Amino acid sequence: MIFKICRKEELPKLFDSLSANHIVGPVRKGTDKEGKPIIAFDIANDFNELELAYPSTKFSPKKFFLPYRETLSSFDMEESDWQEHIDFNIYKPHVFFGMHACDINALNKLDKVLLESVYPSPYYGSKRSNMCIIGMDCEPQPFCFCRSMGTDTALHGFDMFLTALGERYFVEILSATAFNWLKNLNTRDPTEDDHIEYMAAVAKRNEKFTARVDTTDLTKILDMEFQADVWKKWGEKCLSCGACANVCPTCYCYGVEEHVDLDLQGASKIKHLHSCNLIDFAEVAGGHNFRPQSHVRLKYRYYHKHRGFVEAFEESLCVGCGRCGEACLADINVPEVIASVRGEGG
Amino acid sequence: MEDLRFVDVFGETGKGRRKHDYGSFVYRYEAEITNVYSLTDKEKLYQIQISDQEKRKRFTFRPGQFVMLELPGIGEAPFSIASSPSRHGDIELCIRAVGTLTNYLSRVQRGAKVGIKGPFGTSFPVDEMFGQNVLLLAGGLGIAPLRSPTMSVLENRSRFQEVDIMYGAKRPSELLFTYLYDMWRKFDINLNITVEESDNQWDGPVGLITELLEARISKADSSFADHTYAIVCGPPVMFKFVCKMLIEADIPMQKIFVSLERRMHCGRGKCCRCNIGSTYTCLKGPVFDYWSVMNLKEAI
Amino acid sequence: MKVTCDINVHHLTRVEGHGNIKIRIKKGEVEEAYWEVVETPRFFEALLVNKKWDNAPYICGRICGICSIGHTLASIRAVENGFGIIPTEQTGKLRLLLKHMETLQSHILHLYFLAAPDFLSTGSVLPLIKTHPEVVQRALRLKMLANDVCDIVGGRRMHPTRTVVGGFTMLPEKAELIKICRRLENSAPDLMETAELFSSLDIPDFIRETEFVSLKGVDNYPFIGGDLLSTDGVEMEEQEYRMMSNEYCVARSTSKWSKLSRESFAVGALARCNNNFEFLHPLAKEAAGKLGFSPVNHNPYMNNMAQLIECIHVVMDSITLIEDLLGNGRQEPRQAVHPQKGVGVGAVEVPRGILYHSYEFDGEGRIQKADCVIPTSQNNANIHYDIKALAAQCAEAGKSDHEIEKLAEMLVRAYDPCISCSVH
Amino acid sequence: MSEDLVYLGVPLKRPKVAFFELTSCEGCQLQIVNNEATLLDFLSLVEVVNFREAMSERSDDYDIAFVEGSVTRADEVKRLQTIRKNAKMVIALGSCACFGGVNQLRNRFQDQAWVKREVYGDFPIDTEDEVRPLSAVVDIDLEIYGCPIRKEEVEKIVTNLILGKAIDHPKYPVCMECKANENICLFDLGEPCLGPVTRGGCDAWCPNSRMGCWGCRGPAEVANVAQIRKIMRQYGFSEEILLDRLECFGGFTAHIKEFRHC
Ligand SMILES: Cc1cc2nc3c(=O)[nH]c(=O)nc-3n(C[C@H](O)[C@H](O)[C@H](O)COP(=O)(O)OP(=O)(O)OC[C@H]3O[C@@H](n4cnc5c(N)ncnc54)[C@H](O)[C@@H]3O)c2cc1C
Ligand code: SF4
Ligand code: SF4
Ligand code: SF4
Repeated sequence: MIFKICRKEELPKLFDSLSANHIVGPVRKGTDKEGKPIIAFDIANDFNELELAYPSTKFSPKKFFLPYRETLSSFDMEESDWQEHIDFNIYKPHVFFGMHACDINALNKLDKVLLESVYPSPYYGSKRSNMCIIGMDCEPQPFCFCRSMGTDTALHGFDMFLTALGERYFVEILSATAFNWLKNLNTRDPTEDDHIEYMAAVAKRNEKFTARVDTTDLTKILDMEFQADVWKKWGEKCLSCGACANVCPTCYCYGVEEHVDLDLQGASKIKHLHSCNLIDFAEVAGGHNFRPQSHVRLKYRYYHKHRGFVEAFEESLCVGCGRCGEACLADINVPEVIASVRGEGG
Repeated sequence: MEDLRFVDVFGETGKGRRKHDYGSFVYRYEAEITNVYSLTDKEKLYQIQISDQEKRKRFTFRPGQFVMLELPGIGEAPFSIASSPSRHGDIELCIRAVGTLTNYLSRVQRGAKVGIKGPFGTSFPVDEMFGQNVLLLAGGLGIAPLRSPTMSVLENRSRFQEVDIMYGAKRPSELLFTYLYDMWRKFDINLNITVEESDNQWDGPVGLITELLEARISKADSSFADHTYAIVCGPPVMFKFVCKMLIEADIPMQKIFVSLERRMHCGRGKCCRCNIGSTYTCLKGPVFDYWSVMNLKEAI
Repeated sequence: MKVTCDINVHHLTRVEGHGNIKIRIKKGEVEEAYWEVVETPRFFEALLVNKKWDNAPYICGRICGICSIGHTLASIRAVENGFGIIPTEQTGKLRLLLKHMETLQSHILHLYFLAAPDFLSTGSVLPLIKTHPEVVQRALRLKMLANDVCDIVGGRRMHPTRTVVGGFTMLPEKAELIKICRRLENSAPDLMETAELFSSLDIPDFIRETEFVSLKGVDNYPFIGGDLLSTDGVEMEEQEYRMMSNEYCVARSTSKWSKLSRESFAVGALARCNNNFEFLHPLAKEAAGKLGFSPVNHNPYMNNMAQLIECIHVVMDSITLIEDLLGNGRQEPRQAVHPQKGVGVGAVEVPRGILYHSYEFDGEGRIQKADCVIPTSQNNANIHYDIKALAAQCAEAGKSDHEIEKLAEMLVRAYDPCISCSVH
Repeated sequence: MSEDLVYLGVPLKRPKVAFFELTSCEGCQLQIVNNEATLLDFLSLVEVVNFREAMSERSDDYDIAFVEGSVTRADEVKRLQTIRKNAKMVIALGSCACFGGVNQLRNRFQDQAWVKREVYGDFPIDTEDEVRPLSAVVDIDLEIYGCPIRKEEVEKIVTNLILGKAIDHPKYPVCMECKANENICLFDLGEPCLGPVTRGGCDAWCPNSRMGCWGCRGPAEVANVAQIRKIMRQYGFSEEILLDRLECFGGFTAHIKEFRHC
């Protein structure tokens, strides 16, 4: 890894030099009832639209690599014959400005299932290989428990990562692409003092984490507590609305819908992200539902993230961004659910 | 269908990083329905041929694996391959008309084009069973996934010890592949069939498949269990009781194989819909040994 | 030979809602001629009782599928007047734009889909798809334009979602406004061809003098709020609407009737054009000339022409409105609402004429009493007396059964009655 | 106008369809005409034989009857029964037909005589004491929810009917689609919303415009009304606000009864 130091004023220059691509970053979408800005990832046309010091976004950036709805194929129908057309729906590279460590780690986890497994997904893969990431350090929010999940720092999966040190950035460079960008910027090598300051900044940030999840032996505990009554308590609250899955940076499950055009001359196959909390998630032909009760579906979500994925990939499918808990109107959040399953608290 | 590759809109700068070779979709095919046979009111047997000759030759599968079959605009769903693995890209699917796709399929004419993806999933380890007794147990439509391993066993009949097929259906009119029974029997096989409700044509046993199994086990000698494999396909209730009996008869769990059914949208471990606990039925299944099933939450 | 006929039109087609026409002529004498409204009432005025103010626009929009925007705006205006809220300029302009597009949408629907088949002697627009595809395409283009603007400004073309007491929940994007402005400008040829088409049609020759009621223009062709005016010289303030409409119940009608200086009066495009001709956009006035319209016109069939003139006016005015909106920068979309005790009235010119909503609130903004006076109910008496006069004229002229029936149907359709609305 | 339809080599029947309206605003029918971009394709897919609002021809020979509106008078009961007899399939179009719609708001008054007096004074008016959905009078084959209905949904349903595909309404609540549109949640904006308990399929039409959902499509397959009640309270909205919304279109009548009891 190569480290550099650059002044904060350099960033707009970087933005401009990359602006032939789509630049995606935190932009303001509105204000909430307390007057606080609501930030979301979207295409930014100007550096000044970016709110780089954003606390957190309600939604993960996943619409850019796992769109909520995506046409997988379209068909031209001719009598009993047909032609299939496939489009991966990416026409321009995307540069992500200001992604936090949790979202970068989420991408790394998604890669494991969607790229590094037996059947890689070309739809995801084509977006992923046309993406550059400029990461940015963050301020832990009261609901963030990424530190418990080991995702509070990003070790790979980005091109460049910026940590603010007063008026300058400590820059980590991980790809040749990002190294090339430096040509457009004024940078210098870090000094020993910079290193010390960087470590101090990191230490200070670490102190700010308040939410925690105890993951010790979690896979076993989840297995043991499979029939536990606490699930029912959470199930009673659950609205089965799928909000948690939609805001989650790592939820990727989906359903497919086949659609025939009104003129019967064309058809398309559309994928839409689903959620395991929705009632029909595990329904099969003939109407049998393997998970008809809310609490069983809710449990399944935790089970998949914190047990099944660990079994398969030796890490959890949760990055501790806390978005699901924030989005849940019924106040179901990971730290409390896990604590209750462990028999602690609530 | 063309082999698909990723677009790389990044140009040179993007290369060199994250350079996976995802390859092409070698598992998608255009195919043609070459023949359709009506088996009963609800089930039909479809012969499907992969259109491209080269690809057809290269299409191989193992007994128990499934394909995703698609009618554009109508639906796509998983079906076990019901034909012998020695027949490569000429496959047969036995399909019951239960919903949108399967009903429309039953109206489609011979010669129609369909999309096939696969083969996917795990298989019954027929080679492992050489030199052993084999119990093939099917309930209802379970005979469809069972047909492929059955064909494999028959084609290599001399390499197995005793082979039993036990098959149960609700009514005689719902029995599938009746035209094959005489042929199967020629291979020195104990074929026993039972129905739950008889009609005036039926002269075989009436009852549940468990009764056939009980009879079989009761006349087996003491070393039988140690040298026996079992393959079980059928509805969840059947699994429960049949597997219980097999275990009680001391057949080792890792020698009992079942094929499970779940909702699937991709067949490739992406849509999550088929997960049992957190295991993908499409990747780690649909064929599981009983030991694995026992370790899955909510499997049966 | 003297005419004898018995015409009984049950559930008149190509109008909104259920109404019947009955004409019986014996040996040249009109024995019976009436307009009957058999629509089932929904009792909206009662539904609102005890509901909080914010329910009113949401529920009242559902009075009518065609003019849901008009009802929503009238309801909002009544609430705002009750609470002393004065909409910002931006809100006013956006509301007018929305209103205009509903007017365009509704008039085009009426002209092409409901009225034109009569002139072209078909039962519906369906055969025209094959015989006059360019006409149908043009109608669809204009309607789509109007509807698309409604989506962008009001959130939805029917039962709008962005219109609330105090303003809007959100504003249209600037880029969207620019786009629709272009589309409006480009719609001129379609409008001119529409005028061309309708000027070639034979408008039945029938005159019955009546009183016309509408909002009173001050320096604009009026659509939202203001004073009330009649051709017989009555002028009143918005909150005195009851004295303008004087609703009463009659047999054979679930819709109420109205009267002012005479036995009946008319509202709608014709009334507006008659009362406020001078405020029309120059291009609309020019079209009026071509269509043979000049105020005051007493031929009810000419309502179709008045609608067409208004189509041109609203498109031209919308372009100006959007230019203003784009030029003025964006203000907060919505202001706070503080309920108070009192009465609020909202008068709005909807496609079929002047519409009033009025609510009486308690201190918490809960509705104690509600009243809605619908254009079609104000027109009902006029339709009825027109039918009587038409029957007499036809009897005298010795027209055939078939002709009389067609003329009577066309007469009712000319009013573009919204019957379910009038019964509400 | 009866050319045959073919899809994947399978010949399909072009259905004769009829549109009828009972007590309603006729908006749902109008929504179908409101779909200018695809109207002509729609009209070539079906044969419209009855549509009073748009055409003069009428026929009693139809396969599918779309019926809008709720039942409020004896003559409507008869009309509906006749339609049921003539049609192979009766589809309730819109929330009035499915649940009673806004019309059923008057069912909340004990005294129906008062309701009549409030509007018509002493003038006699013929109406039933209760506003009813179609299903309370005849068997209904399919319900299309919404006030108004979404034209895209009707088009999809009609296409699927012709193809013999199963008609599956979304079972999940509006929130699912709202989140997929990345809307700001109305609760964050300080507004109430019934999205968490209302059946999806509208693509979060109202929340997309920052208007909280009023539940026009009725309850989702799992409608945790007890929880939304707690949520509303927690966000500072009165029971009245919740009730206003729940009772607006009639979809939640059963739930309201339930929680009035506790
Ligand atoms: C591994 C496996 C092998 C199978 N083999 C056979 C077979 O050999 N013969 C046979 O007749 N059936 C088989 N099935 C069941 C078959 O997949 C369903 O009957 C089929 O999906 C019904 O589709 P449909 O569109 O007609 O039904 P509908 O109920 O109208 O639609 C169901 C939709 O759900 C989805 N779906 C995916 N997987 C399933 C599932 N397992 N059950 C229900 N819905 C599903 C599909 O998108 C499908 O279109 C198998 C299932 C699995 C999982
Ligand atoms: S499960 Fe919740 S906390 Fe974990 S990654 Fe998803 S949204 Fe974030
Ligand atoms: S706005 Fe309404 S529908 Fe959307 S997420 Fe919030 S509660 Fe759900
Ligand atoms: S958001 Fe709610 S009220 Fe609006 S259309 Fe959807 S279901 Fe109806």
